[in-house]
Amino acid sequence: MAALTFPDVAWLPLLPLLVITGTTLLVLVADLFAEGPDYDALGWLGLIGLLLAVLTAVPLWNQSGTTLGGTLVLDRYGLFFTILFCVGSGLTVLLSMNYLETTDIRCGDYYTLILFSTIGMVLMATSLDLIVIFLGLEVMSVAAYALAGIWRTQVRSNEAALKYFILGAFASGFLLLGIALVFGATGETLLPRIGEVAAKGSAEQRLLLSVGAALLLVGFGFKVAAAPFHSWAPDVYEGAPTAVTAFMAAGIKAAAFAAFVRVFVDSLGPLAGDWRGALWFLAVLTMTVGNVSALVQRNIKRLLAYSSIAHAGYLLVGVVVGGESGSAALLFYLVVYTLMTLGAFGVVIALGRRGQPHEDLDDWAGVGLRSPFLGLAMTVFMLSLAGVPPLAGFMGKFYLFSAALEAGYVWLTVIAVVNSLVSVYYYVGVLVKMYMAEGGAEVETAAARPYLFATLVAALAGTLLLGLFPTPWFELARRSVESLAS
Amino acid sequence: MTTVPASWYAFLGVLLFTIGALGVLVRRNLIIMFMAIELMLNAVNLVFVAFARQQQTMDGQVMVFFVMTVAAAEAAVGLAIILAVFRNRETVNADEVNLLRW
Amino acid sequence: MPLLSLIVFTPLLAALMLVGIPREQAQALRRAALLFSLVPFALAVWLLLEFNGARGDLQWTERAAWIPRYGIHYMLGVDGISLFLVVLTTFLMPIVFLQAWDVHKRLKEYLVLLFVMETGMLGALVATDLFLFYVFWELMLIPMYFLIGIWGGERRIYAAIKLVLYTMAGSLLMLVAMIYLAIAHQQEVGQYSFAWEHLLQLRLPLETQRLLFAAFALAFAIKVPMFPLHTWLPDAHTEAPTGGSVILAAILLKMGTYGFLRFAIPLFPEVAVEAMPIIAVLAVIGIIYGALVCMVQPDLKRLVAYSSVSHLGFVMLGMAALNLQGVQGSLYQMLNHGLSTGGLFLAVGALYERRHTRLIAEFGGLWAPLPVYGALFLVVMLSSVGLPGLNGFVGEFLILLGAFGRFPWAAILGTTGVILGAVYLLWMFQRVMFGPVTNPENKSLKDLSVREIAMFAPLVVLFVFMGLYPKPFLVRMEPSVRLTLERVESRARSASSACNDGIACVARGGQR
Amino acid sequence: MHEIQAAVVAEHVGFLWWIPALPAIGVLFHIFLGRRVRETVVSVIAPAVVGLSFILASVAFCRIWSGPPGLVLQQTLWSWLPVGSLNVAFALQVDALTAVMILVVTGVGFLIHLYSVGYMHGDPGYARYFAYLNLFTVAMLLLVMADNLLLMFVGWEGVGLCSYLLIGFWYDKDANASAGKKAFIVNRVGDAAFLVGIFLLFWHLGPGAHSLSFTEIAERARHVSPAVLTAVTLLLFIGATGKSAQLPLYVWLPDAMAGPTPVSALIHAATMVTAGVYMIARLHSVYELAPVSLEVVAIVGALTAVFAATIGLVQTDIKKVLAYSTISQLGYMFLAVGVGAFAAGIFHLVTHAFFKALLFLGSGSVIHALNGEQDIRKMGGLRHHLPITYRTFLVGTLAIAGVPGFAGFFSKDMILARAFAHAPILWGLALVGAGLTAFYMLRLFSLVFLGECRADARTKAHLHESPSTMTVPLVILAVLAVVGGYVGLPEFLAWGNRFGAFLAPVVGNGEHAQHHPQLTLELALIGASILAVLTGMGLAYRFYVQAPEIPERLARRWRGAYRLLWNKYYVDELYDAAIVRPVTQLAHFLWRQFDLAVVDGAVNGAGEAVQETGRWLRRWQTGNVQHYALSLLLGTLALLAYFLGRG
Repeated sequence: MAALTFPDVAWLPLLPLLVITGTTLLVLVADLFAEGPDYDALGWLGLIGLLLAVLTAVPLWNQSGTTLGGTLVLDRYGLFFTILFCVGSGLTVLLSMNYLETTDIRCGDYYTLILFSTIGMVLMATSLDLIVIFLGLEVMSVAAYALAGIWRTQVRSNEAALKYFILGAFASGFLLLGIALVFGATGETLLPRIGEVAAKGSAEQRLLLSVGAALLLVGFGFKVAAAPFHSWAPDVYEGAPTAVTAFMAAGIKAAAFAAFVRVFVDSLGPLAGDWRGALWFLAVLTMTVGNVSALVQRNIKRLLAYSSIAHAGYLLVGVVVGGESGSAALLFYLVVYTLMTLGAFGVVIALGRRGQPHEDLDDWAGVGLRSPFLGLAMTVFMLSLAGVPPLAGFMGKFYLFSAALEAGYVWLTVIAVVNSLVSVYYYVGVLVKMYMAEGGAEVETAAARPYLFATLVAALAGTLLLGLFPTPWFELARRSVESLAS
Repeated sequence: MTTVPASWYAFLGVLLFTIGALGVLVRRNLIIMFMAIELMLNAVNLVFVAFARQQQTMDGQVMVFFVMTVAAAEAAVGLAIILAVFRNRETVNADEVNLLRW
Repeated sequence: MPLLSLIVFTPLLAALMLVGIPREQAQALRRAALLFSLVPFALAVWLLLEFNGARGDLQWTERAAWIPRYGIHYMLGVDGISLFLVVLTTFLMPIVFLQAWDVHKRLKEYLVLLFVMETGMLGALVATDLFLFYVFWELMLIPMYFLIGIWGGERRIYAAIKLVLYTMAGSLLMLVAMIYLAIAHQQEVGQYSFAWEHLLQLRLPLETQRLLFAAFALAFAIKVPMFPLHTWLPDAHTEAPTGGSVILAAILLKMGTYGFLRFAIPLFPEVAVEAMPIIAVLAVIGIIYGALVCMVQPDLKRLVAYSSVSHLGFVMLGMAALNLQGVQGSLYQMLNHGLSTGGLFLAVGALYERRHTRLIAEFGGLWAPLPVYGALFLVVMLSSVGLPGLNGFVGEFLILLGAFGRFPWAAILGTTGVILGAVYLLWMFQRVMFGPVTNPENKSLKDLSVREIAMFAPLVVLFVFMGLYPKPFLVRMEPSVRLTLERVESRARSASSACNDGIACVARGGQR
Repeated sequence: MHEIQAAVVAEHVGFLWWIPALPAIGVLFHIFLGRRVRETVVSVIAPAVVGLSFILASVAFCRIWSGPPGLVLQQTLWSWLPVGSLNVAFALQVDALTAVMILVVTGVGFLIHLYSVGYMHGDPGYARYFAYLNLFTVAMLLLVMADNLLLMFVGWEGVGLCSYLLIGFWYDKDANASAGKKAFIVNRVGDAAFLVGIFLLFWHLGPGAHSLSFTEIAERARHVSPAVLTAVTLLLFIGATGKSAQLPLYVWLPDAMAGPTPVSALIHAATMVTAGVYMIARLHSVYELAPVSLEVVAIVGALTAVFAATIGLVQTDIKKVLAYSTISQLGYMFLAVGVGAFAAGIFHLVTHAFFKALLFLGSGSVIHALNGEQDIRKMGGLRHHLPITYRTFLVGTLAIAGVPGFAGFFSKDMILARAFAHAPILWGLALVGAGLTAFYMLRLFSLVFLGECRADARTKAHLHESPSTMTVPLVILAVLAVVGGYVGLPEFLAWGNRFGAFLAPVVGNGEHAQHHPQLTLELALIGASILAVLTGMGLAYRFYVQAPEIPERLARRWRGAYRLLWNKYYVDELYDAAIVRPVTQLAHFLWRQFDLAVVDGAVNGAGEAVQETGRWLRRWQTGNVQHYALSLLLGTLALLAYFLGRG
């Protein structure tokens, strides 16, 4: 009998993940000792952990390698997303500290769940194995289901969680079946080997593989809220606590795209001929449905949900285009989108008060003039989402559309552009309410909510910075994508 | 003794999956819908096992454990959510949970 | 010395400095704004003095890398085409700030937005990188949106959204075309470039050029606005606050015509030559249609707005001629329209301040209580009519003269616009200023204050000066216009040598 | 004809610009200080600047008079419109033709300024009035002194503007303002054609730079095709019909009488309305190359002369009668230039300026005395109350009627003679016109000054002769209306046609050998015209002094004709129905039915359609989780179908 030797594991690639996991467990344990009703300390703990994770991730930028039998990988792509998720989750935590005061959510689990979800995201972005990706996705999702319903006394929160859960599990089933079929076709769940089969496999294998790919598409499409798999998003975004909605819009979507690109653009790239056309339609459908539906919304969270669907459509353009430029543009856009959307939801939170969520657009009348900072912030976020220069959202669209045009997708670009035009109407509609309508809703001063204020400033600064000086950030995205191709 | 071809199991799996999916669509009771989803996941398990047998690897069998674990976790959260809904709304009928729409 | 950058960004700086002044000190805010706005004007005058009028190419160029991967640079430059528009912009802003004494609601925001808009407008005029141009182009739209939406009239929201959507509809497609150009440059030369001077060298297939030209032309035609894309204008003008209307008419509309001259025509000369007959026809329709619709407007501001459609028709007609007289006239008319229509809006605004209505029927016989106002309004109105001796005539004459060289019938029809222009403006003037004072509210109106006279005075002086001595303007424009036309002509001619007669008529109506 | 013209001798002189600049200074003074100083200051400055201008004009005139034939004084002020091959200068010139014109403009203008000092006394808009009047002088001087077509156009429209402002001077009456507007717009119609004429000319002048100066045009015109020249000259003539109130654009002039009477005298009789005649004389070398155009000019002139005279027969407003008379007399001038008698046309222009200004000022004096009454049916017997006005008006009447010895006789006869030589039918028309003129002028005179006073008692009580600032100009003009004719006698008399000789270097004397009428014929023609004049005057005297019931009887018998004349041939109504109303209706249609409904409707419709789609899409979002699952499943099936379809 062989000696029980500790398996030879390369720890380095796991470092950020381990830091986050450690933090999560720490927060989980600390929760036992924390005393309500104020759980800010837990939030701070989580924030420190996330910061630490970023700090450990940064020095790894020039490293590469795999670990745990090739299921997890250390590459720039993974690091890029790891940092993005940490930033996104960090900002969400920051937002939440002030947000939770306005709700009945009084449990430390909130932060734990966010961190758990972050673990899942990082797994999704750094894994090379379909099953691990699935695991990551489930870790992320299950935590998110719980988060959506964490305001237990709120009927809407319940309903959101329920819908999210039922549909999420339903879609997971398809994703899983897809993985099974891919496994059936290749005998593998490791992405690099699947790629080989996709490139050189027999016709039969490829057929099974492409059916599997279709089902994978459903699974990822659901998570990114692509039409026609988007229908959960408006309801869930509206019903979930606002900070959670922000988290879903920013983090979960990005994570889904991280896996999406790795699986499709990288491994299944050789099959692109099969799935590209389908994605083309999905992209067009998604952005159109998102934008057109958003036109008639009166609830700001629901509006932002549809906006989020529309943006998924733009992001899908990046997947359709693929290649270095398409993927890099997509990554850049994800960063931008995370900032914009977190900022926008931040403003939504800032306008809410205890018992008065102020989610109806009519409650926003005149707010921009009464609270100049919030007005300015929302203006910047809305215009950035609409793609008005020189804000980050515009640069994101610019990179995306340039990539698409260069790859010859002229019509796709034109449709996307027309869609942005439609979107201007409702984004600007928000500003109309804020600045041009008369109303009397009270707004709390920024000083009363320092964390929220800090989040908004950070998102604002990011949105401006990435708009005015996008080059270094885009280079980061490009270098990250480069590491995929290896 | 003739062996049943592995692909038959795979097809059976897919069939069960379909039944599960339809179950989600047609049953109104949230608990039953949830069970239908469980059926879908387990159907996939069957597919995994079938392919594993066909490919002569253990990998597929291992997957099943992962899936079962995940399903268990989902069940825990899912049932908690349904419970919460029932507590607030006193219904487990999917039709009646439509506060959020349009 | 980065003079152009200074001109472009001093207004932004001014905006930031205004933020520091507490909003309670309204008078301080207004004075500071007025004072700050003189800085870019002074710089622009300096630019005017230092400008080398003998050169047709870009001067005072600046260049810095911005997004090198896509060949995007921060590139500025000025030539005879943009020079006077820059001066006009900086010249009008102090007047607009003088007008701001009438603004009481949210004064600080109003002033800040005006400055931001000034940066956008100036930037768009001197940007020589297409991408940068686009950025500034959109930048000036947003403040205008707020100006209309917050300080506007009853239907301000509708008007503001219409303005934004309409403008963006065109400009987004233009953006696609710009990106396409940069990529085409990459495919031809090996590197991306958004630089205007680089893209001028591109030779694309005619079919591609047509589509790209259409995208550019659409964006600019909306901004001009050319018939039938003009309906945003009456709404925007009518609802905008006075200062906004002045800027909208005086400068924003010029961005469309400027865009044609700077981008759409030189970038796609072959297609531009093909398209000019269509442009000419639309321009003539605009002239006559706008004038006719003007005649029956019950609302003063809406009338002036429609008159812009008519006047901008002249500008486009001159440009369509693609000869020196036509294009120079068109450029000159841009300045004229800026001054005279700006003046008309100021005049209407002054009435609105007194009576809070813009309906012509509410007025009548105003000369008696407001003689000084009447005299100034008269001069402004006559300038708009195109009375010889005032500025408007020089532009209209050159335009029609030029247009006659290429499209005689269009010019003849356009000349009827001269008659109609007199009809609607004189009729309006009569209904407002002449006749008995029918409405008792009008009897005791206060005549213009010194400040208000100071708003009009520079305009009137310029009307006369530009009417009697346009030479300093024309000679500085000429080299650049000539250069542009030569480029267009040589490209179009080489294209026409390939196909027999399609475009061959360039030479005939061409430069003289 | 060109051979006869002497070679041009150009001389650059520095003072020319003062001639228009002096009144311009007056304008600025009135604008900026006019309302702050006392009326007296204005009343000194305004005529003074014009008077000084007159002195300078006289100096210029003497230089031409004493200089070699064909002397042209020039002054280029600055380069005005340098664009490519177009290089128009802001340049002034004075040759014999211009010299005559500036003398008339500043001379008659000075008298009328002087007259206005009294006439406008006490008006609240005193300074404004003189600002406009001085401005008019500036524009008119620019018009006649311009060295090129474009600068002339500046003056051309400038006088139109002043006309607009002065007609509507008493702005508080809507009718006045409307009349001013009508004048401006009708003029604009002509001016638009004028502009097109310039464009056409410019593009056919051939290669090289163009200054559009009259010298250049005269030189280059020879190389331009006759068809083009015909078109150009006709277009310019349309401009002239507007400015000079000829058929069919004369309609504004009668309405223009709404302005103060001195304005009617200066602008609508003596100077502005003659601009068209001046323009054709100035461009005679071009017109001579386009005989068809000249023919048209002559015919329009002759027709207008008779047409307007017939309307004048029945008008009852003293100024309207004079207005139609002006139109008619302008017709004579156009007839003259149309038949190539440019000097004769200008001669008539000058004499007409004297006697028509006199008549208008006289009528102004009458109106002044009658407290604003303008209806001649309510006048009569004024000769006792207004002795100076009465006498001077008589001189004017005789002069315009063409009674031998008075100015009008010589100039009109010269035109008749040349018309006969050109085409007897034109002469016939002109002769009829002369008879009519004599008739309606004497009718006017009789009704106003002879017989019994028909004014009401109150007005009668206040009857008074006008102050001396008004009567002095009347006397001076009366003198001119007599002696003015003697500068252009028929060739066979005394010193002959000195006026024609003076102008010959500029416009040619037009005395072609074959056109030179024999003495007997000339005498016969003079006889015929004297006869016509005497008949007209005799009839008028019989109708309105001896047997005042005759006109009414005639009016009853020829009711149709009378109504036609009384309503001025319904031309205004025709224009209203054929042009004004359709255009207004079209405008309404375009705005309401097209712009708002179609163009804007399309825009809003597109937006609405997208919104409607949004509302429709929203209904799919039922809130039922199973529907969502279904859409997910259907999406999956579609995707699978797509993938399998490809595989």
